[in-house]
Amino acid sequence: MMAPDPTTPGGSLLVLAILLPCAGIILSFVLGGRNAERVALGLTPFGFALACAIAFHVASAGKPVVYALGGLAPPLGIALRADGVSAVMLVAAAVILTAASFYARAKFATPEGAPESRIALTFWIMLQAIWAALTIIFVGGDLFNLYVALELLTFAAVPLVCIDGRPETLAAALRYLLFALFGSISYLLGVALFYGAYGTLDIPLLAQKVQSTPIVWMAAALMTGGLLAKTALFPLHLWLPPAHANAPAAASAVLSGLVVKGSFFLTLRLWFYVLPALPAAGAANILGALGSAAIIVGSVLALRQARLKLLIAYSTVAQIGYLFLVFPLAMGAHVWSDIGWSAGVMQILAHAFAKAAMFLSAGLLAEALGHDQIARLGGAARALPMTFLTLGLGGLSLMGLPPSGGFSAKWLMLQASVASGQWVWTLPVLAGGLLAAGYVYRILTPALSEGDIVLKAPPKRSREAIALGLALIALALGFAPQGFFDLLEIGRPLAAGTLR
Amino acid sequence: MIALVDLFSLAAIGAGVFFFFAGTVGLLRFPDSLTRLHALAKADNLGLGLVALGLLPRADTALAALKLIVIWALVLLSGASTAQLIGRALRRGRK
Amino acid sequence: MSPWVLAGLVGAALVGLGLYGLILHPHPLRKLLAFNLIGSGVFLVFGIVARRGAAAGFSFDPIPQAMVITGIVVAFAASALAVALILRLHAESGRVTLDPEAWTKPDDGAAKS
Amino acid sequence: MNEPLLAAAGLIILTVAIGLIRILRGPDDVDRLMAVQLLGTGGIAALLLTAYATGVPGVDDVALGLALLAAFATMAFVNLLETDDDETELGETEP
Amino acid sequence: MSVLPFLDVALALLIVGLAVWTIAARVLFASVVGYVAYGLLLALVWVRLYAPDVALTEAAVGSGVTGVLLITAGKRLGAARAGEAGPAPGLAQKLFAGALALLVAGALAAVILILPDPAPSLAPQAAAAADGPGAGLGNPITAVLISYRSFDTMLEKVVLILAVLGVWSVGADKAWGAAPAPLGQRNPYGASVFLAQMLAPVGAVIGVHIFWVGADAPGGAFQGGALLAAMWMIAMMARITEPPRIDARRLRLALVAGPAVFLIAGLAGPLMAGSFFAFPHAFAKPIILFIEAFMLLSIAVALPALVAGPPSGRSE
Repeated sequence: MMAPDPTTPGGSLLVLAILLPCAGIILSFVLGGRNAERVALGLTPFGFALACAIAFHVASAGKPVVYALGGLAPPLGIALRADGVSAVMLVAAAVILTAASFYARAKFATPEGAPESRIALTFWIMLQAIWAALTIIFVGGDLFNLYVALELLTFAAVPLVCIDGRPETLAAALRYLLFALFGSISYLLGVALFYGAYGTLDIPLLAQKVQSTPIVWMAAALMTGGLLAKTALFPLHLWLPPAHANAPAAASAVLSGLVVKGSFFLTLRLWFYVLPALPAAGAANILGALGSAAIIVGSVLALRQARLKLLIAYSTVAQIGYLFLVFPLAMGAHVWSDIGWSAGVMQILAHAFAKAAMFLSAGLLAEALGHDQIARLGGAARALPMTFLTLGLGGLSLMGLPPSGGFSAKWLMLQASVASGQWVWTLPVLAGGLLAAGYVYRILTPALSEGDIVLKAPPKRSREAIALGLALIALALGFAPQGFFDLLEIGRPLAAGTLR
Repeated sequence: MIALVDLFSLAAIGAGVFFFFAGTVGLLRFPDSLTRLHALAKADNLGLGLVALGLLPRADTALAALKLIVIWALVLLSGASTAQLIGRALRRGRK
Repeated sequence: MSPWVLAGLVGAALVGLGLYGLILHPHPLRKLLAFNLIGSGVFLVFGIVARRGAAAGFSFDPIPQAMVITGIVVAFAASALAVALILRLHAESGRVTLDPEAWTKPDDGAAKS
Repeated sequence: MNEPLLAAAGLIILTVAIGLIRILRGPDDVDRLMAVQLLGTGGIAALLLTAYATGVPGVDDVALGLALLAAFATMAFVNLLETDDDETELGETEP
Repeated sequence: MSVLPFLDVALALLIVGLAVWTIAARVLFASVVGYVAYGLLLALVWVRLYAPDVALTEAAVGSGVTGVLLITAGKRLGAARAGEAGPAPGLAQKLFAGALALLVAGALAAVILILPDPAPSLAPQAAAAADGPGAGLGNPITAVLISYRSFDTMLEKVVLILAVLGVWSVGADKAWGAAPAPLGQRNPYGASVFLAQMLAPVGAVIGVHIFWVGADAPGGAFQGGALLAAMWMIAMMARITEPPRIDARRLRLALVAGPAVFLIAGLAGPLMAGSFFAFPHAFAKPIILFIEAFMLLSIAVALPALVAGPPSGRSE
């Protein structure tokens, strides 16, 4: 009756990687005050080490690392499963969250002897909650477990948006919450249909069973729709810019760089891992078309923003659009779909690092100048050279200029479009690059021009270095070796449940 | 013997249904909030009480019977208290 | 018509009604009510899936029912967070509108980081 | 003997459902709340009747829970009515 | 010909009717009251679906505590002007929303009607596992929640902590650490106090009873905890007790007790039974009841905290 326990060596690392931030949340909440910050910062090296250890295990074993919780094999129990993409995402999330944590100390630190403050406790606990939720999303193997993780992510992200308490941020947080709740409940309805049709929610078991029936299509449509609302794909993008632009810089970096990738990651899981057997070319083309529209609309709106943080937030809307080109470009088992897959993952990573770096820099800039009006940046580049270097390098990756992760991603996308004969997707990729160049120059041109700038306070070097470090990672991704792309293929089903 | 118990149940439950009906009519037809409150408070408590009474002989265990009585008592208590609360509130400020 | 079919149709109707209200109502509390309607519709779908899975001496499949219990508690937590946000927004600004345009002030450039 | 119980349950549900017209009509919030109170009591009665007719285990505990919560909403509501008088205490968190 | 189908149809029509009212009502508060009535009836539907556990949860959480939350919010916002939330939707918007809603509801209904027959079910596996690594519990739902899918349940408790913190974080900076505003008026009516004094002890007994039977019969930590939460809220409404300060160590310990004990038990799994979140068969039942007891506490504290809202500057 019972299936054998599928746990592999190293599997317990997955459980620990999830429980560590959960324990951190509980400890921070009980101890309170300055201890919340201590716990959050103290756990970052361990979280980072666990992510690296999982990645090492996956890479060296050449197959996914699995853990069956409670020793119960699916379908009755819940399994955790880390494959190549999970491993890469875990490490990327660990790096960005660690960077954001140390960057945020300047704003959210509790001085010795000071009483517990609202923003500090909220920030440090929610940051750990985002870490926990993303970890589950990257390694979760059960659709309902992933639903709980999605909710965890929502409850962590919403309070960060309105942490400064101004009415416009409260309105933005409320909008975000309503979109996110709609997204989760729609996802959950799809889960119910999957269970009703096949009696299991385990991803590999479902992949073996699914067939192209109306129930499956309905479930897929509901889950995808919900996830798109959470990922802010055009035309469901309206909540994102105000939410991301109003949060504190460290939170914006995490929200834009990582949190929207969580729901996108589940969209990938759904179509490439649960439903690889479906003839989904039509669905893939719809997603690709929406992505293309997002690239154009997001970029054009970014061009028109007067505030730097809003510009960067609209750029996220555009860059999310690129992610959805992965559906037409990597669907099915073709020679070119490997290229499309690599392109998609590379775009997630490049955007995550570049955007995090840019939001952190924008935060430094706003603190130093007291505003972030683009029109009043004249001369700012000379006053804040390192910050603008970071903005420029991040922008390089957004534009897709070599050498950068963004270049690799877009180059691979072009290759996959050409190789698959889907020429039409080259247009949004190229147009998006040009438009991105437009909005990046809109930031840099006034900044590089002459002008008198009065700094309220020069930014701390260490914080500038953190942002620069993230931008440099976005660049270094452009030099990723072949081994990196091989890692991404571990555990990726090609079609009808066949594992590579 | 069984039939007699059934008859008792039916009579009590039937009466209960009637009181629910009466309460509803009162709630709909009475002219103002205070009189409506009056109809509601009397009728639904008696209605539920009679239903519980009718079910009492059908309870398998003592615990099940006790639950029926507790349910009735709780609703009675709540009904009486809320009626007073609403009544006071109505008298104080028409809202 | 078996009860579960009926419950399933009710669930579908609730999802539709809730979706309509969620899109259309400008008031956030009305949107929240609509969301809760969708939620209970979705839970009903779980309920019929559970009821249909009656087997092996069980009159229901316990797994989907357990998921509904988890879901109800999470939905309540979400409602509480939303209500807190709405009340605070109302207290701070006297308005509850979600329209982003309404919140764009003539920009003084004083950005908070 | 089960059919009459179910019929009684159905009648009670229908009756209190008609009472729900008060929610539509109002005119005051209190009237609306009274309709809900009636629905709650009627719901408990119908629940008990179906429980005894169909024999689903654990239903009397559901009724017990509902009975316990019968006054819950009304109490919260009446509490709020008073805030019109003394805003100072139950106002929002802001001065 | 049985009466039951008519009962079901009447219930279904009523529920849909109330849902329509909730969406269509012009007055905000009328819509809220409609929703509360709707929640009550939903509990009856769950009984008809052979789900007394869910019915109890729906009655206590979905209708009871949510009802109080929404009534409070609705009453406070009720005075606000109708048009302030934004312009009323235009006809095109209405048509679009209506068409989309119809499409989704229709497709969903169609799909539900063609769910496979016989339905897939994990009930046999759950029954088999009850003798194995599972729990030996009479209530399969408790077994699912605390044993087979324990991981979900623990994470859901973490979600509750985040929700409480999220609600608190909406408050003002200077109020941080203080207690939320009282739930009742300054001078509660005698009837309120009397009711709370009578109801709360009885309710506490019933709540613990429902938790205790939950191992073998419908009930459990969720349902019992929700009832206890409601009783605490009633006591707070009558001003018999006040919402605790949010920096109170005891409050925070109670809030995290459930997930913390669950997490520790899960971590101890490899020592006890060879796997995270596994329990040794011989001691499964006592361990599960132990975990559930702390979950009961956390739920009983978290739900009122969520309703009570952010800390208020007034109650220093």
